[in-house]
Amino acid sequence: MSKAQVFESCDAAIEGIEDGSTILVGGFGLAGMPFDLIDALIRQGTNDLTIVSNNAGNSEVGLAALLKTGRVRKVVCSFPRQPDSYIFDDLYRSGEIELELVPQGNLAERMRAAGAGIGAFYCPTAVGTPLAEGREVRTIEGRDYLLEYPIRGDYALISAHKADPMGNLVYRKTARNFGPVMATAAATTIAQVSEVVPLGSLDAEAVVTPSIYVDRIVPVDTRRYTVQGAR
Amino acid sequence: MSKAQVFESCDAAIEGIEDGSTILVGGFGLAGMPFDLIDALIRQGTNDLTIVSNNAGNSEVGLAALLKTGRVRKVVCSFPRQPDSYIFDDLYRSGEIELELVPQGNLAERMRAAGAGIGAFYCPTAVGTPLAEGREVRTIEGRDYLLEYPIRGDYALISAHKADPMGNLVYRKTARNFGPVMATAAATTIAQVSEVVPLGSLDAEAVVTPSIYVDRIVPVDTRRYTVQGAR
Amino acid sequence: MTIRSIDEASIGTATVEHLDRGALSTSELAAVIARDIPDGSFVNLGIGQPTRVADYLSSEAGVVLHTENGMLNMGPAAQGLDVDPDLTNAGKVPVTELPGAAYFDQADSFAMMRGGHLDVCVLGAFQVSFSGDLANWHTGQLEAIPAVGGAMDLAMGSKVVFVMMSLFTKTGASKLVPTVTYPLTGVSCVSRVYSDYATFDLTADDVVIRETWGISVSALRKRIGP
Amino acid sequence: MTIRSIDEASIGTATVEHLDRGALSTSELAAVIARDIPDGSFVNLGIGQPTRVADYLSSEAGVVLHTENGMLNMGPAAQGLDVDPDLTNAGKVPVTELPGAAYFDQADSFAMMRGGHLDVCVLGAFQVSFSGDLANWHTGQLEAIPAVGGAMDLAMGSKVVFVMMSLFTKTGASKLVPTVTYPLTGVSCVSRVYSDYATFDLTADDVVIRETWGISVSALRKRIGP
Repeated sequence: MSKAQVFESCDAAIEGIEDGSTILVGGFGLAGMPFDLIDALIRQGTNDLTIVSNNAGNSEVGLAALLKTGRVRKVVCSFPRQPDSYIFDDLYRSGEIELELVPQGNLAERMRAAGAGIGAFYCPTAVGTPLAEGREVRTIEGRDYLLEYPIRGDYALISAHKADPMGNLVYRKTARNFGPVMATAAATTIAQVSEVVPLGSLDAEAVVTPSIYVDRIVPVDTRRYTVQGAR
Repeated sequence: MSKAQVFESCDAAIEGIEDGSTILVGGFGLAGMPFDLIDALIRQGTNDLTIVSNNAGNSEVGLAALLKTGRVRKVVCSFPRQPDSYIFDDLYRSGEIELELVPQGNLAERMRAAGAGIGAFYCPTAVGTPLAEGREVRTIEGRDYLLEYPIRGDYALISAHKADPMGNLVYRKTARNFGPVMATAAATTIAQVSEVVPLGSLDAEAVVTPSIYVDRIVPVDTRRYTVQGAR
Repeated sequence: MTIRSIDEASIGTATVEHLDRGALSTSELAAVIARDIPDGSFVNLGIGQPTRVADYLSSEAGVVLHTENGMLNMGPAAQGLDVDPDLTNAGKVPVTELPGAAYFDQADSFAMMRGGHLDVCVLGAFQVSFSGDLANWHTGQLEAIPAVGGAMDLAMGSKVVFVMMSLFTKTGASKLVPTVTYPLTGVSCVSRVYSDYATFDLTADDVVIRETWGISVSALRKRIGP
Repeated sequence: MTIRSIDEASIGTATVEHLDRGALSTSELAAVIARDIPDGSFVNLGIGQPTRVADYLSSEAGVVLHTENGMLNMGPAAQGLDVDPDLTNAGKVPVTELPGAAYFDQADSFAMMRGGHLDVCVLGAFQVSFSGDLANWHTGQLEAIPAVGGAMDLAMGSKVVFVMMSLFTKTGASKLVPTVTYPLTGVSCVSRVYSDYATFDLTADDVVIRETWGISVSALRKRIGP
């Protein structure tokens, strides 16, 4: 059933992702971005994708490289504009990509709602702003809230630090960011990790993503990037 | 401002709790129950309390001992009836205590909403049951949900395993239960812990309750109980 | 809504009638349920009889047990010096942890349940309706002290809900009923009923008898009605 | 709504006019803000100029910095070999951790912000209205690529929101305005504006000038209007 499978290659790990899928892609800027899974997705050639991610790519690596293929129909994100997000910028200006802009906390909370079986929730963020347009407003104890709906993924592609063979995950520092919540919100969660450690070697008190949320694991050679470039 | 203070006695740690307060009390059965803080609350004599806790006390220790004083007006909980909950049972049958019964997941999620600034949320639990009475129903994508509101505490009394001097907390095994969510949902959170460890000795990746949620800490000699009695 | 045997549905298999023996004991019933839980499933076993299903899950099957008080990969009940008051199951019984366990708080544990991540949960019941309504938390008696715990969350959250119960009350009335008369735990949430006399699939249109013990399909139909 | 100095409110203190000098530099402004953050506060410093406030917080003050990408007790920017691509602030700049730090995911980080647990956040702004409406995420230009990040969450979630900005645009127009003309980030959310020429408390009824640099209260009133 839901037990995690460990794969040897990213190409094998992402098998089955179909045209038209909604894919949650982890990372905040470059920290926690699943570069190797994205590269495999580019090689695979899947088209007409909706990508949910905090940013819309940097330079020409990771998500930016995927956008460059022209196979992404829509991006749902909080902060597409960055100093080196020129690939997204060009696609957006030329009308070749659709953007749904969501405040960062709503992006996270809407995915949490999807993973937690919450049908919708009233959120104070963005009340009275242009991003409130078309949303239901409700006053609760004198404060206004907007009704927000879950964001679900067909797949989540995330990057974690270590996995055990069951699929329990731990992360590193602020690279944790969207991985844990995306893992709960997708039908199939695929995690690239720096290391698969033996069963029992992760501290049960310190597991961040329990195995139930992880379907596929693939160990990769760690590549980490700063905004200044690859390290 | 919000920095945690370390106290030497539970009596000092609970100072200021006033008559009529709503108090969130951690624990699932006896695991994670803040026995020493509750004993101090009994000594203090505060009256007319509303207690939010998963259970309604076992035997004559902890929450049961507090109920026995007659100073609790109302209990909000999911599972008051237990083999050794005779103190609550008698108070309830004689009409001396009010009960708001909340499904366990809703109890947790309503406190999470309070801590997370969510105004209300639509939850599928209890739809079509007697516990849905008086609640707004909404159909979202073909499924019915009930509108649930936050549960806030004036105080949270919780038990954790270790704290550092800033107030970061870690827990032990299933004694974690309601502590982390209650810490987020109360105006003032008071934690009894087995040990206050030096700053920097908790793993930043494994902190469960970050310091921002903890106001007062008091180290106590560990007492743990099973349903069979004190150990 | 009709009660029928598998063969009447013409799906290639027939209802198995075990007429050479009596009804299942609780242990035997637990073993039958364990046999039907797919390898590698994430499973929650309710308080009471359902916890006995764990005794019949082989370690090779790799079934991961969830306990709603905040743990995945729970091990067997703790004995002697292994008893740790900080490590219990949802019935407050001391248990153990297996390698690959993870702990989490109540908000996260019930998010996991409500979000549909558990493959199977096994619950006890006072009554189940033909359409899968479940009653297992309250007898409806006025003097009873109500207690719901995680029952409603489990009933609504799990991908599949199995009920484990004796089929008849002490007075011989069927607990599988056209309409539940006890206060409800959840609506249309039960997929399958495992009882001492028979197992039933509850589908949108029918109650399908899968297997019987110590009673024939026709005799069973008469006792259940309608 | 009026713009007034403190003395007109008769609360025992007077607006301080520093007329022997020019407007504050960005560094001086950062120091002024740091001085006003109470010891032991939990604080989020927005991207851009507000991050410079950290340079003027003494370690004795015990102010704990939150970064919305998932950390409490963030340390200074990382240099040289301390640069770790897995450890950045919300501006994606490599930073360090201090003893007592804690990491958490985005859902938990924004729950912390939205739940009102941060004592102070300091944000940049394009415009602030007399009643505390904030615009800091979008210039409103059609060709601009919109990006909001955590700005709206911070504006609505923090107990107190300080704005740090230059008071006038390049063309000399006041950025503290009767009504914001840029797209809003949040309504009535700013408590105090720190600018190069003056600091202002935004109350329900008035804009109170607390302190000025290189400009008199009366001159300031004329430039801000109405």
